[in-house]
Amino acid sequence: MTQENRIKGGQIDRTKTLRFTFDGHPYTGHPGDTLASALLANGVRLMGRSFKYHRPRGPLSAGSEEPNAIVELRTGARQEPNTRATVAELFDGLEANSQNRFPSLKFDLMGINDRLSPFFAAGFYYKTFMWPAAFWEKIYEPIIRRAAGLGSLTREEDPDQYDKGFLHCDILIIGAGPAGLMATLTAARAGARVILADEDFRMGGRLNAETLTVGNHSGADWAEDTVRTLAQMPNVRLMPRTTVLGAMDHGIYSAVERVSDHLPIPAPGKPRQILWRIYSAHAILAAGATERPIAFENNDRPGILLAGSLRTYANRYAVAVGDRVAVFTNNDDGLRTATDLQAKGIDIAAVIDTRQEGDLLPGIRHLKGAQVIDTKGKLGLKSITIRHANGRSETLSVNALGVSGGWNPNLNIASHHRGRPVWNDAIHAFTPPTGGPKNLTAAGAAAGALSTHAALQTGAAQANAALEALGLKTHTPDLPKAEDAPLNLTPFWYVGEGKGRAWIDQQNDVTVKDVKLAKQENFTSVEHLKRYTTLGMATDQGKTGNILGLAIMAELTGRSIPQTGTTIYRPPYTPVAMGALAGRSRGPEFKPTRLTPSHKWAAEQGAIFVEVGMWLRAQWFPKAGETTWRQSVDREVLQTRASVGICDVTTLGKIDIQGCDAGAFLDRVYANTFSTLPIGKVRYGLMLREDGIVMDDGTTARMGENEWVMTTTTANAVPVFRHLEYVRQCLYPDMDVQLISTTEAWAQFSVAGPNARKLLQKVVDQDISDAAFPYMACGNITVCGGLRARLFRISFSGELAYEIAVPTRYGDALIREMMKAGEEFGAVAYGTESLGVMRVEKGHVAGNELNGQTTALNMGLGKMVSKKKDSIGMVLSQREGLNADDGLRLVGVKPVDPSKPLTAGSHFLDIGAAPVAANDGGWLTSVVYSPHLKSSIALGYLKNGTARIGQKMRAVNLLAKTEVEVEIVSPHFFDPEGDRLRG
Amino acid sequence: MIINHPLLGPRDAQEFTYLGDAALIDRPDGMAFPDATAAQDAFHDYLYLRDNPAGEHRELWFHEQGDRSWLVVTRNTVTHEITKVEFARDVARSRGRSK
Amino acid sequence: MADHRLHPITPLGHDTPHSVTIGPVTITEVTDTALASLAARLGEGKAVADIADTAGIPLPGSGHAAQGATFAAFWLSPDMWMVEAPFATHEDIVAILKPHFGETASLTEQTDAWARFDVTAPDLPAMFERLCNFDLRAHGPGAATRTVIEHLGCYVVIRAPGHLSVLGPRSSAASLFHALETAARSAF
Amino acid sequence: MRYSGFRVIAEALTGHKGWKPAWRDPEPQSSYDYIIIGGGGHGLATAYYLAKEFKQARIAVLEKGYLGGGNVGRNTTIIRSNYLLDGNEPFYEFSLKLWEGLEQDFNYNAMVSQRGIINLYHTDAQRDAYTRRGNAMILHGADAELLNRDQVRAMYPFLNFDNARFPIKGALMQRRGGTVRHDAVAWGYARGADQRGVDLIQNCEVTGIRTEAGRATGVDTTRGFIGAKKVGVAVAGNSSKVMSHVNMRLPIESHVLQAFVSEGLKPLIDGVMTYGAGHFYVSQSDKGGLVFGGDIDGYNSYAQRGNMPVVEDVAEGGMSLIPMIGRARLLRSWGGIMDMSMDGSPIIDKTDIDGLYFNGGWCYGGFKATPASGWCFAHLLATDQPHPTATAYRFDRFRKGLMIDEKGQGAQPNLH
Repeated sequence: MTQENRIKGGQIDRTKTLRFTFDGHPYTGHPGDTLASALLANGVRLMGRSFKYHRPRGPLSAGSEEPNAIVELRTGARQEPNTRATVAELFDGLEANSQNRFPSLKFDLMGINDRLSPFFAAGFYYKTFMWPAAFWEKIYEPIIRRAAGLGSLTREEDPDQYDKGFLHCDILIIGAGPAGLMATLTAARAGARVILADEDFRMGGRLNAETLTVGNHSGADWAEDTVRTLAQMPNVRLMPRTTVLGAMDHGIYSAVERVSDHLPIPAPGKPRQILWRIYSAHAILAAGATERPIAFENNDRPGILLAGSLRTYANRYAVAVGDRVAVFTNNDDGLRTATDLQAKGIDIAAVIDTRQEGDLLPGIRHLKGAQVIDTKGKLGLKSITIRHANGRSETLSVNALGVSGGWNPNLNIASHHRGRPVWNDAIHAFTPPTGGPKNLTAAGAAAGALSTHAALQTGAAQANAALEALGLKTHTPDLPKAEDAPLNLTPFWYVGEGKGRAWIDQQNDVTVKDVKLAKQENFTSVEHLKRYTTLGMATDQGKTGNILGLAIMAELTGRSIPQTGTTIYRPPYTPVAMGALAGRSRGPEFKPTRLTPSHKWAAEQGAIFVEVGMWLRAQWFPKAGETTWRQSVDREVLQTRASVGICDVTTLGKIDIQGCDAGAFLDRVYANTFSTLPIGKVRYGLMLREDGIVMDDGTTARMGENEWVMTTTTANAVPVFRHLEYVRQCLYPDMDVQLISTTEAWAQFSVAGPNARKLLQKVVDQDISDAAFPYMACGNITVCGGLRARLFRISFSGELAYEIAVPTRYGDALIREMMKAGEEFGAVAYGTESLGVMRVEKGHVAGNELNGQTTALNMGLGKMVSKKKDSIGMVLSQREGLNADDGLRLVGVKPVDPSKPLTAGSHFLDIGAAPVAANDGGWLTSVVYSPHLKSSIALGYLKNGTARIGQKMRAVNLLAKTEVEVEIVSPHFFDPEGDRLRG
Repeated sequence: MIINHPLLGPRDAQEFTYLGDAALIDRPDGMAFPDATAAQDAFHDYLYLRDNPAGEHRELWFHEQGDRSWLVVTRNTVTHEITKVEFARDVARSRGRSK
Repeated sequence: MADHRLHPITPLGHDTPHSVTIGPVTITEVTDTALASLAARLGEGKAVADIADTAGIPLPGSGHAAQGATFAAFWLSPDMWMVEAPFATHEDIVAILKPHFGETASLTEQTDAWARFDVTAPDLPAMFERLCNFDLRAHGPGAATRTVIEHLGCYVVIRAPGHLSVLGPRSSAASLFHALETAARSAF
Repeated sequence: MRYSGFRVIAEALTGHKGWKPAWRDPEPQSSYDYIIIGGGGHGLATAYYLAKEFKQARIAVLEKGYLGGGNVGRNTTIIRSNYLLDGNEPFYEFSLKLWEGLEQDFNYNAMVSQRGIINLYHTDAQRDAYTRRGNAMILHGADAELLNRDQVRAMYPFLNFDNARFPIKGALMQRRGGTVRHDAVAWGYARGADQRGVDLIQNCEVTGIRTEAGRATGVDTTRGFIGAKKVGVAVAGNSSKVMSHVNMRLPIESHVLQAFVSEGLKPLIDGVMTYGAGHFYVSQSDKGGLVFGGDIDGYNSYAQRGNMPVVEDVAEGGMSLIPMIGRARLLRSWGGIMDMSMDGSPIIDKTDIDGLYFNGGWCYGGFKATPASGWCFAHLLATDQPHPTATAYRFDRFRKGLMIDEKGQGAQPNLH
């Protein structure tokens, strides 16, 4: 086939031929075609099957409202289900396939559903499939699930890239038809920053689809000239292929720009689509209107289109959908289809006009007061049966029918803030609500101004109003002359005659009968109607069908349409690719990666890294010959405790706190007292939330009279900083305190073990003997011949330990220097696993214990909460429920048989107690293997735990069906007196 | 949403972190009560109970990805319209808070 | 500075600053600037302004950066600035500034808290509109703001037409650099 | 009328002329024994169980809009009982058991589908927490399994296992978890209640609650005063508004939660999954749409619509977990108002006013609770005693320090 239905004219580039396939068959088209227009040009009307009954369907429209012609575009990982053929821009090599059919589009076995349709009325599934109960998941539902769905994803990663971005303008104009172009021209000439976005690849809107003139030009030429003029203006950004998705708060609009969908694949480095957030002071909705159909029996055959879409195909795409065409209309706009097509040399069989009044079209068989009552043609329209005003019926042989029930303004975005659309009796359609998004106005057909003149006029007027609000100079441009004909619509929603089905929502197969059934069962609220029948729930979001359903329900219940209900819209305006919404944040780039100062060095050592929040930290450092992680970790722990180990602890939050009131401030934010801490000393601090639960812990060092350095846990660095600012600004605004994070500024290493001092003394320029730098000392020092550094004598491992910090850029060099200095002691680097082992051996709490549910008392730190001063959380930590004698207490746990491994998350049960909640004693929070104790050991929260030390219980993991007999011990497994860290 | 920062002008709300009702500024003094029950009663009401109005709401936002100011934003919870933005520090002072 | 024996690495982990050119865009790691935050103590705003003036430290208003003979600065928050100075001569920047301000201000070293990338291109807005919500078309040299780039809190300082600095958290330098490269390829 | 397969066939053959209204539209009577304010899932379930299980009569449900138009009409339809804490788990397990027999009980196919839920974990700490939780679930009589990475991969091979910022290490699974057709829940309860004589009164907004001598006597409505011996409030996001009629401040804030559905797709995802490294959870409806959501927008709101940051955050999570999802299209979004409580757990309790009872604070977990919430609220209304599985859901738990804080976020509702 070679474009047998291609006619003269149109806005396609006939100098180039594009090849494409549909269901494997090769076809050709031209630049400027959509997939649908090219298929129609090739005589292909059948493009899809409906959702429920698998009815054969062709395109209903030529735009984004399309319910029927949806295909799988492209193949392989780029396969894109449910793509509207009516807006898919043709490119060379395009491959498309029909979907939701088996084995083929023309012969679909699931078409059996259509024969069984009496059994599948609206909501039938709520009334059956209930017996026996177990059959739902096993039998009924799997069948339904397999049959449902539309297109398919390939299960391969989307290979394309997506971008996001932010645009700013004075005025955003949505839609580049006559109203949008006129508005843009007006605003741009006044000097405003304007963005003009249009979902189409060719700007001009209906001007491209009509034969109407603007000024002395054809509408399409005027649009092209105007676009060319605008493109020259630096204050205008033209964004074709850009759909404004939604109106967010305060003038923010979301939009998606399809950068590469018209190309076989995106150019290297270029995104497929970009999600824009557009920040605008004003917006003008000029999104046009969507034609609506009339429901009648078998109104869903391929070849039956909206009347305006027949014009679009003929005028813009140079395609005759059929060579013998009828038009069914209740308004004057539908008549244009007949005159336009006839002018193109297409045979007009008849215009079936439901109205009695009005003039007859010259030279065309124009039937007044007539209706289409049935059609024939299984895979494509062959004939229509009409009922004349005098009651006579007649069958006309036609292969295309245009239907016009009027035009609905595309007000969707204007109702995104839940404003109710307003019924307009002049055009018998809803128009934008009065309470729409602030500073959004509507112009042109979107505002209900349906003529070209009215579009131009309201476009200019709304632009001027926006300019005035912006304080910019306005001028009323000379409006080019254009038609200003009224619609002359007499409402007519559906043909009552006939026993067959008249389709409202063509994708979801909702019929007039379904609406009647919903009425019969009292699902009369418009929301109940939609939910019960699935009206408007398909991929076209009910753009053509919703109003029909509403109107029919209104008629059935004897109410007006606005009384029956209105439909408000939610974003997105048309469905939007998930990839665009995700942008660049996916795969390894899902979140930024934070690397420690020693990362490069650790990677050279072959370290295994682990995600800790956004950080990557060395988890352990395998050595040659070590085959399990335990071997590495045991070695790191044993060697640290035997000699010395080094660990990068930069990830802990560091907050610089200065000011005359810093000490008093710390007394407020910590449960214990800090203001008495001498200069040059560090103290462990416990920070509570106001509800008395522990928020964070860490050490804070007093570096000077008014200079303090707080450390936080890695996880809480950001929330603690926010909390400190809250306390400083909102609670104690007159405290002289200044805060800034220095987490990233310093590379900080823990040096732990009996030889820590010896090692460090080789790099530190000052004397750090126990006398000069005792336990819990801190100070500014220099290292390696004069580099400024900080030293803290603190220990998480329970060993003689220091934390040393240098400016981050020197962290890499420092760890190399320290490892070299430590060679004589056999110094090891250790990772987070060993850190965890040593802290559990020492009984220090960490993330698993600081889980936001536990108190200082739970942790055995109840005495730290000073009641002599006010501090955040002090009062509410005293509530009875948090102070029960038999409440949870931190304990240590050892297996009675040291060879038995423990599992974190196991629960405590008494020996012999049944595994039921009433016997639940608590749980194991952290489990490590202690090479020192040669046993799995754990920390846990146990009810009345302190009193149970020495007793035996079971640690039960019901998930793995294991249990271990354990002894409850002190959480301080290792060096409970703390001799080593003071050594 | 856009919050019109007193110094920086309009900024996307995404730069901010939300806390809640600005009444959290009115924290009781934990040492000012005759007994623990009275203190806990007062702190319970302060921390847990909310007006939660459908309408104008004064609330705390932290310009976390900005200048680190805590702001009191007066915003309508039905329309999201923002009618006033103040530095929380100024509000706290005006409500008698000091050190 | 002291003649210590530790060799620095750049935020991207190189011995010398890294640079890449993508079409019209050049992205360069900048490590030769020392940074310190300067926060006026409560009620000392006037004193700090006077001292800064004498010391040649410009203290711009909100949303701005300013360049002096030796020192430059950009605004961080009320009564708080980031002071910039040449690293070679001001590595220990706090020690240099502290004598000027005494107890009127809190000073904190920030040099290595940030990875700085300078970006030059004739049409920076076309690239940065894909990165952050900062309207470069409406701002010129001397504008400075904090903004979010790929989930990272960054400062953007416009140095000159077609030249700006992005300061992001040093630990995330590689992620930030990747984002800049990707945006440059995407935009041009 | 009773629904059955035979009935569907019989009606199909006779032109569907015999179907009766699913419920009546009665005029309100002057007084009732029980008034339930709120015709959402919880209110309708309460009325249904009050009539059916507690044999009470003279019951009305007052709904300001249409039945089932609140959060039961817009949610991501997940049912599960995978809770950690003692105060919650027995209640949610009770609810899951009620789901399991619900359709036969109220003669309506709500498509209760137990296709399993997995909560993915990505760190050792998450694994430890899920081990603790899974054990707690089993101790309470629920089912739980801990899956390793390979087991997850066998179920969902297309997740991002090889190129992820936060690699999947395993999952906590509850096989009895799943989804339910949400509207059908409201309609099934409504129809069941109506058949038992409950007056379901739509378009009837409560404008005041009358009290005399510390006792509730009825409600003022847009359709006049209606007397009542007992008034139960089950209005979710509007809790503070309704309770402000009696000047009661609640430990609740109203927040907007957005949810999303994609275009219909052939089956991909059999069960429900939640991402452990981002805010994203997803299931696939029987119609083929991917139903997904994430975090709440995070600020007080009654606007029933959200903003872009959360939309993008959810999409980023989805794309990171399921890399093919980029080519699926988001079709619809909606925003519901959540009654976010101060510890993330609900309240089913008496109030200081005799005869006034409160049910709320469901956060965004109210859908799965619908049957048990209705049953337990009916129990409280009928007997003045809390149901044994809901004894912890008291107002005074905050005063006493007995919070039920699953997420450990404290008194900040937007973090729960």
